[in-house]
Amino acid sequence: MRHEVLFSGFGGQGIILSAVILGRAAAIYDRKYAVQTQVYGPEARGGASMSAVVIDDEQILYPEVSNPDTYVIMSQPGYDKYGAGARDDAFVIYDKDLVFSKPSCRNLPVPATQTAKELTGRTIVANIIMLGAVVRSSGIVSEEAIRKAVLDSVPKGTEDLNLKALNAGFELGAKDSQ
Amino acid sequence: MRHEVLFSGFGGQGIILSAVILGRAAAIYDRKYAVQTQVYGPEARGGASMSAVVIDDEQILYPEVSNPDTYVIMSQPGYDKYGAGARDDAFVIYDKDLVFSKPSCRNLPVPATQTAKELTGRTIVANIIMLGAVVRSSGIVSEEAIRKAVLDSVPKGTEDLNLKALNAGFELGAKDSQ
Amino acid sequence: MPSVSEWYRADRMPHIFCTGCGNGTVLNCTLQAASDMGWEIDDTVFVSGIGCSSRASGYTAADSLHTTHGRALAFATGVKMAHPEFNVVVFTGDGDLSAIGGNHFIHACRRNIDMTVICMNNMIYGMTGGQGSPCTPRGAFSTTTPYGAQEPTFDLAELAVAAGANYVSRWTTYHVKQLTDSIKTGMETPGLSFIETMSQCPTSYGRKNKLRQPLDMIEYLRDHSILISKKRRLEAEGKVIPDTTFAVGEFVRRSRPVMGLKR
Amino acid sequence: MPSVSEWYRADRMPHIFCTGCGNGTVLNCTLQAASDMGWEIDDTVFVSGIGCSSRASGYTAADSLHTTHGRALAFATGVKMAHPEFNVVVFTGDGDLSAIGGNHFIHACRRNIDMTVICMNNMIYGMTGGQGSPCTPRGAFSTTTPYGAQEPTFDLAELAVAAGANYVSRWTTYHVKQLTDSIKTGMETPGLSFIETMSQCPTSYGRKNKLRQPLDMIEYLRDHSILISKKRRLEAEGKVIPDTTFAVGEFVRRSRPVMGLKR
Amino acid sequence: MKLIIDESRCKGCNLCTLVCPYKIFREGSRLNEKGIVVPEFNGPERCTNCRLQKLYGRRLCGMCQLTCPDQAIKWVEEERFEDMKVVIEY
Amino acid sequence: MKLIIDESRCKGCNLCTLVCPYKIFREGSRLNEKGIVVPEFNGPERCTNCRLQKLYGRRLCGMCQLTCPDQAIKWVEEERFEDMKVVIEY
Amino acid sequence: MQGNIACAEGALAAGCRFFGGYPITPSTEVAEHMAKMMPKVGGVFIQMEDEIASISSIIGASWTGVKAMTATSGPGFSLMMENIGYAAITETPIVIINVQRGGPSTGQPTMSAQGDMMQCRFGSHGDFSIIALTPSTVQEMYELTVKAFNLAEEFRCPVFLMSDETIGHMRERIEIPDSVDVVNRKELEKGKLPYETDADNPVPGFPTFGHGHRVHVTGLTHDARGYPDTTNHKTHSDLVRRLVGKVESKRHEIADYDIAGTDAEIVFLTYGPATRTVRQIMKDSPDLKIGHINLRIVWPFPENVLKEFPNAKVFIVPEMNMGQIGREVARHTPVKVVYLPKLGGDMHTPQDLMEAYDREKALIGGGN
Amino acid sequence: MQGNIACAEGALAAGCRFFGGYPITPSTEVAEHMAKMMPKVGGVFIQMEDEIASISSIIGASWTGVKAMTATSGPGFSLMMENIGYAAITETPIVIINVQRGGPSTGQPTMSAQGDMMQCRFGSHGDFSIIALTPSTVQEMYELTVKAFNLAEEFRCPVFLMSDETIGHMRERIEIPDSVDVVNRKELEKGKLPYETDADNPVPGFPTFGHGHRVHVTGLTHDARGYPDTTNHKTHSDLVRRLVGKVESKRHEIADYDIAGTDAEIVFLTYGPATRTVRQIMKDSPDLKIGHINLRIVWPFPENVLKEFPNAKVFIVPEMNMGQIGREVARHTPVKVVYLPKLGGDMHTPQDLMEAYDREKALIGGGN
Ligand SMILES: Cc1ncc(C[n+]2csc(CCOP(=O)(O)OP(=O)(O)O)c2C)c(N)n1
Ligand SMILES: Cc1ncc(C[n+]2csc(CCOP(=O)(O)OP(=O)(O)O)c2C)c(N)n1
Ligand code: SF4
Ligand code: SF4
Ligand code: SF4
Ligand code: SF4
Repeated sequence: MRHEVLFSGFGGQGIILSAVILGRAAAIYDRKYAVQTQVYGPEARGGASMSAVVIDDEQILYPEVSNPDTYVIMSQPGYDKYGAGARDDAFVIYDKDLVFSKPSCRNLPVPATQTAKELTGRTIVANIIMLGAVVRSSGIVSEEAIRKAVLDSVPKGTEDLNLKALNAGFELGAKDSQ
Repeated sequence: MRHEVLFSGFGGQGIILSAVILGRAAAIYDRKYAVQTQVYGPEARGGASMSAVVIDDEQILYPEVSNPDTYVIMSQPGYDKYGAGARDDAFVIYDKDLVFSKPSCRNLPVPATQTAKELTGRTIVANIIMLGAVVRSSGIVSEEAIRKAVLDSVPKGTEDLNLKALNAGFELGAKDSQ
Repeated sequence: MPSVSEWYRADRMPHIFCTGCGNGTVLNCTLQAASDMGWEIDDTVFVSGIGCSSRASGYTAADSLHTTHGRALAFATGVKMAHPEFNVVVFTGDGDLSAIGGNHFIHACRRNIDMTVICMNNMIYGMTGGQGSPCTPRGAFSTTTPYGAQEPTFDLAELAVAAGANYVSRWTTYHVKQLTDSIKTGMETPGLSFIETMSQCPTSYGRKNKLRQPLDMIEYLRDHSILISKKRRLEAEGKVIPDTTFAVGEFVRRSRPVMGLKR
Repeated sequence: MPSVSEWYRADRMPHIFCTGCGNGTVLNCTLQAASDMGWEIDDTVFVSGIGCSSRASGYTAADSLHTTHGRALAFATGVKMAHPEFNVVVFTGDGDLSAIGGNHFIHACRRNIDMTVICMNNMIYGMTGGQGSPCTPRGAFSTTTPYGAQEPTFDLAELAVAAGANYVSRWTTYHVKQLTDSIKTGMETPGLSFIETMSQCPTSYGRKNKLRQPLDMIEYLRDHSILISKKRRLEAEGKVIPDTTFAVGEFVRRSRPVMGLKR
Repeated sequence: MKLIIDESRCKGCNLCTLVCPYKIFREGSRLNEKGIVVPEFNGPERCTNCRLQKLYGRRLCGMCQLTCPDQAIKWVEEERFEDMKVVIEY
Repeated sequence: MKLIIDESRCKGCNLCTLVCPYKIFREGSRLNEKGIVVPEFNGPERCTNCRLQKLYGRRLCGMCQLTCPDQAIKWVEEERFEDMKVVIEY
Repeated sequence: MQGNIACAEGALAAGCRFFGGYPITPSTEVAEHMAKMMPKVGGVFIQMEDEIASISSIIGASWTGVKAMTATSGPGFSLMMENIGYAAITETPIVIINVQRGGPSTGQPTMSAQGDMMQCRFGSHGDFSIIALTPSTVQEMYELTVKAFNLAEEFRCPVFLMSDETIGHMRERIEIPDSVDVVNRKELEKGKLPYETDADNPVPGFPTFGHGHRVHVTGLTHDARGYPDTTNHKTHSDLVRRLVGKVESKRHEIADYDIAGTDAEIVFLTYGPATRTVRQIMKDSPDLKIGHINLRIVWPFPENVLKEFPNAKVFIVPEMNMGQIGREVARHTPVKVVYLPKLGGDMHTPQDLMEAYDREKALIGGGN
Repeated sequence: MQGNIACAEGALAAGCRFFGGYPITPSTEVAEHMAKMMPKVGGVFIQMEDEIASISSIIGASWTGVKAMTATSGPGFSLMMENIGYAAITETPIVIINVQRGGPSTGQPTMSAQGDMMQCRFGSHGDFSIIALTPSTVQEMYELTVKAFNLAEEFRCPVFLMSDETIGHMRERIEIPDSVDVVNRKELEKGKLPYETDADNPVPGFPTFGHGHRVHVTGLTHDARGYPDTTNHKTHSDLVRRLVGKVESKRHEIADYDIAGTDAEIVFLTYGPATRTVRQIMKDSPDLKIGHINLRIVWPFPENVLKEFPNAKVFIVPEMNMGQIGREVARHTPVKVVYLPKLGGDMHTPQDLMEAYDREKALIGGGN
């Protein structure tokens, strides 16, 4: 079955890294097929950033997301551009500190940036919190796989910080989505 | 009637300038059509240099010389490459200090370099001597035209020197060609 | 005489520079100097190459030419030689100016064309995500110097002096007042004025070199700069100056022959 | 150890240089120095760009790379970095090196790559028939400066110093012994050695500047050179040195960090 | 005159907290709509520029404005009634 | 040893006439096959290098050879019988 | 007058007042003549440090409202490729003279060739379009240079005079008219956005620097205001289609050619020197049925011209390259295309063409 | 693994031991990975001052016998044009990676495109030929990079991996084989001249520097000894014909493609990303009669592949450019060619292709 997950937010929030980690979890640790793609502005920050992962049991031909079933949104412009058009049976998970619209489909607001700030004093791990939340609430990859993929992908010395964030995300994801 | 005149010698002898002057004499002062072309090595000196003028009463379409009727040759390699293949009714005029072969067609050996050295202490005007000689002995352009064209083309301050050389050339050209 | 705020292109703000990027500061100082000069906006042309720093031209209200990578000075030469009445200011980065653009840099200095060149030297390629530049300090990390930079670095100000520019100075984004004054002096000096600003790129340089916070980076710049007069004195005294420091101040102010002067 | 005559590529002689062209002299001095160094021909690579001077590489018996205009140093960087065991010598002209090739020049100096760069500075573009170069003296005539050159000129040796080369000297084709010794010192010095030779182009430079005879030109070079030690002394004394003279001698010999050293 | 930080431009770099000689900026704590923590004022009345600019008819300091990379710091005219609060500290 | 000018290479620049400290080259007068006037020797026996090179086992001067841009100047072994002619002048 | 000098004179007549160049055989005489003339007409001649700087300088100059050009040959042309694209996307009117010599690389610096014909169309990255003119006489060196400037102004794109060593160094008499038709810079109307266009007017007015337009010019994909807009698919697609379309859609109006012998079965298509040779054989053998297309503008390629030869059984395309414009002919016609490459520096001789003619004649069969 | 990383890994597996480059989006990851890996395998990574220097350095390195490559994108690619010709005429094996982005000029730096396909073939002055490979998967980024090195050694010419942002930045799982087939430098036999060739062996052996060949390498037209011979027509003509012929005459052996649905009337010809889309619609609509040609090597163009589709009524060529390889198709077939440009950064969607299919189907008429 083909899953299409779309991440969107500001440049600098780690939107691309999130997708990379999810793709890695699926491809390497869950042994599925996964293709990760992205769109980003030339500017490192400030601009809108979008990345996506397609996960499938079969080989993936057309690699772009055309109709995502899962959205991870971390900015209002990102929501307006992508999340707002989500199909009815999609699942939208968003940072409630940064997205103020309310999706009509199934959704889960997560206080990721706030939690990151509280947890670590820095907002930089908000994306990992979102990842934890989306994995727990969608089951798109196994939690073991995402944990390993996070550990693979983050800079040396920040493993603990990121695992803490991931676990916080798992917990936030556990809360029933609306 | 189409005339094809081919000049050849070492780079640095003024082979191209000779053709330019002849062409200018024909086109500007004799009001004929003339096209001047050339082949030269990348090196300023030492290499072989070839230039040509086509003179015609009608507009000149194909501009290259294909079968020259007049040759002005100032080096042995130039002779070997071009002069040696002259057609039987061609006229070959050559610097006898620098060309040691004997053409079989009508020809005129001219001690141009030697004369230049004697006349001016420098060999640099040898080409103008050759020009004088070829004009006098072939009548391809008028002597008035060539005189004006020489004056047009040489650096300021060297006019007298060059006219002297041209006149010397006229005299050498007067001698019967063989 | 336009006020300084008129020199900004309001409909393009906010700009794309990252949080704490020094480019915005250099832009401020430059426009302040232009305003202090009493220049007219319509007599002024900003030219730049490609890079984060080179985006600065687009945030000025004047006519501006955002060119190709490294070529700003060659384009600016065309602008200024064709129309010497313009005030021409060039924004460039260390990569744009000294890597791909090095040749135009030394030739513009040699020709001593009457314009003001402002280099935001953040010691890295910011726009492309943090590769080493000819100005990356030895030992510093970047995505193309994963084991610490090994190549010797340029001293851009010294190069400009040797190449022939009439006015050469270096400051940092911490020294906003001195920088503004220096840019103004450059604008006043006939011939090519080269003002190098050591500037922070927290995103690309800071991240790789434990200076992730803008504050850390600007403090680094402040703490590693040494007045050129002091440096020369110490050198004359035979003292060793750590090679992580860089001289700031005026390197040269002179009046060699100039091209492109206003008629 | 090959004798000096073995260093010439016999089957290509005579070369294409004009009567009295200084390039042949510089070639002699270089090959003499290589021979004095005791180098092996097969361990040596000559690299050059495009121009009369750049043809010199083809008259050496060693492997040689006659590249594109201005790029010799970039190619040489590849050769030397890929295979540091080679002795790499670069022949270049003032146009090749300092006009189109200026960027590779300053970067090779900055990197301080262990090679010997010999510039035959004839103050003109010889190969293309005598256009002005960045080294054409102000006021001198050429086909592109029909009213006398107006642009300020480069001091290539000073530029090499500012860019970072470990060894920099300048001589003329009149100073064949000093030149040979200097090239040898350059070859011995680790890092980039830049030896600038003021050289005569009677055909293109001489013809336009009343120095048509090779003898006139070489005498001009002799008479306009001044030892750098003397020049510095005079300068220190506040004496004015006519700007038609140029300093000869050793500009710098130092031991900054080097790239591409033999392993 | 009064100093303001334009929240729509500030990116939260905190450089202003470093450069102000009167230390009138301090790190903020509140996340704004863009997820940015904008600095807060800490005794802004100490700023000579705010208070004396009009009096002297020229800019007295302006380090924060010149430094702010995001053109977020500006002086605006004050409401009349604030005139009373002038306090200068050194 | 004996100095020769290789006529097939000499282009007649006359630089050798300038650089030789013993002035053993002088401008020639004869035009050769290529239209070039090759310099002539003028008391070549004065050249220390010709005479003493073998004795000292090394090059003594060689300015002309190093300067000749056309690699036209060379030392060759002399015929035996010329041994007698050694004359050194200063 | 020499071809290269005629070119420089044409430029001056067209109003060129800025020349930025770098010497290279066989185009150098253009620069040298400009160096001599520019001070006399109050223009600027500057010898830049290389060809990249040369084209940069003329683009910069053009934005000040001045007509500007450069001249080069193969190696220098290759170096200009990046900024040719910049001129295209910023829609800067510039003229580039390429006096072609033998390539690839340094190749044959002093010999003639036409090896850069595809390069002038496709040598820079990305899609856009350009105009390329091809003189076959010294007179045309003059006239087509004037025309190049006019087209540059009209279409706001890089315009190339793709000449060659043969014509560039050829000397023949030319007639210089007392005055020439000149198209001048069309200034942007006040109130319009710098890159505001519509279907009927795909070429925007020019916001000259210093005239108060306060324009931002960028090589990034930009919107009608000229502001970067680099991730919007439509902005980019619209821009590129317009850059290509403004030239390509007008290709039959831009077209400049002569045709002869439209009822022939054997048709020569030429540009540059070979045009002269075809005319020579047509003159020498007036009885032969020879069709001839002489293109004075090769890009955009005016493919409709091929339809003027309804009986054509073969198009013979003599080029001083391995067959570059011949490819374009082949793309547009089902008729057989014979490539007639000539390499090494010589132009096609009458014999070359007659042999090709005879060969094709024999294949076609039938009477004359 | 990311496409660009797969490319770098492929290069290392093929034996690349010298990388000279300059950063540019979206190819930078290739350089960054090389910076990390080269020290580990005893190779050299050097970041040069620009792209001209980058390609210069790898040509220099190649002459020392080392396999060398560079990686770039549009603007940097344009700057390499002059020295691509130099590599061609000196017959230097080098590999150039171009991860294409939206042009012209700085254009869309972060968006995908295929706008440099004609440029890689014709972007340098003069005539010569090259080989260009086009991956459509991350796996192929690896495999075709290996192949690029092998072809460079075999044909001694510049070989291009013409990828794009889509594939370069795409991440998918790949299988890295334990070992790959590698072609090594074929040293010149002692006693042979450096450029001595004959009809059967148009590619001379390589006279590696330092191996005693004492070769003179020049970008001038040269004879079999490698010595400049720049005014001899035959030397030049023979050299250029050999440079072109050694690749073009082998084009059907070099060819690397897949075909499907050879009996179809509607045939898609693709390379790069669109290959995936065609496969997607073929998978989604197995009942439709769709022909498909996927080219892994576009240059030299293997025109015989078109003949594998005897029923073809139309070739649809979806490209992320204005139709570049489509031109080549049109040149070789009388069958209708439909250009399907997609600009702005997105690859063709299944809908794009289905619409084109339906449109053509309707025009052709008849049942399925
Ligand atoms: C010809 C070319 N090569 C490479 C690039 C990619 N590129 C864009 S910006 C840049 C570096 C900019 O560095 P710098 O000038 O220091 O500016 P910063 O972004 O650090 O302000 C590079 C390499 C390009 N646009 N064009
Ligand atoms: C890219 C490029 N531009 C221009 C040229 C033409 N060109 C060949 S040599 C030369 C100048 C050489 O001058 P210099 O290096 O001073 O050498 P010289 O001939 O004076 O020894 C030029 C401009 C070229 N070959 N390639
Ligand atoms: S990447 Fe660096 S230079 Fe670029 S905008 Fe960000 S902080 Fe500034
Ligand atoms: S043109 Fe000048 S530099 Fe070139 S060979 Fe002749 S004298 Fe030497
Ligand atoms: S300096 Fe400017 S952008 Fe930075 S925190 Fe202060 S007000 Fe905000
Ligand atoms: S220096 Fe050499 S080339 Fe010149 S005249 Fe003397 S022998 Fe002949």
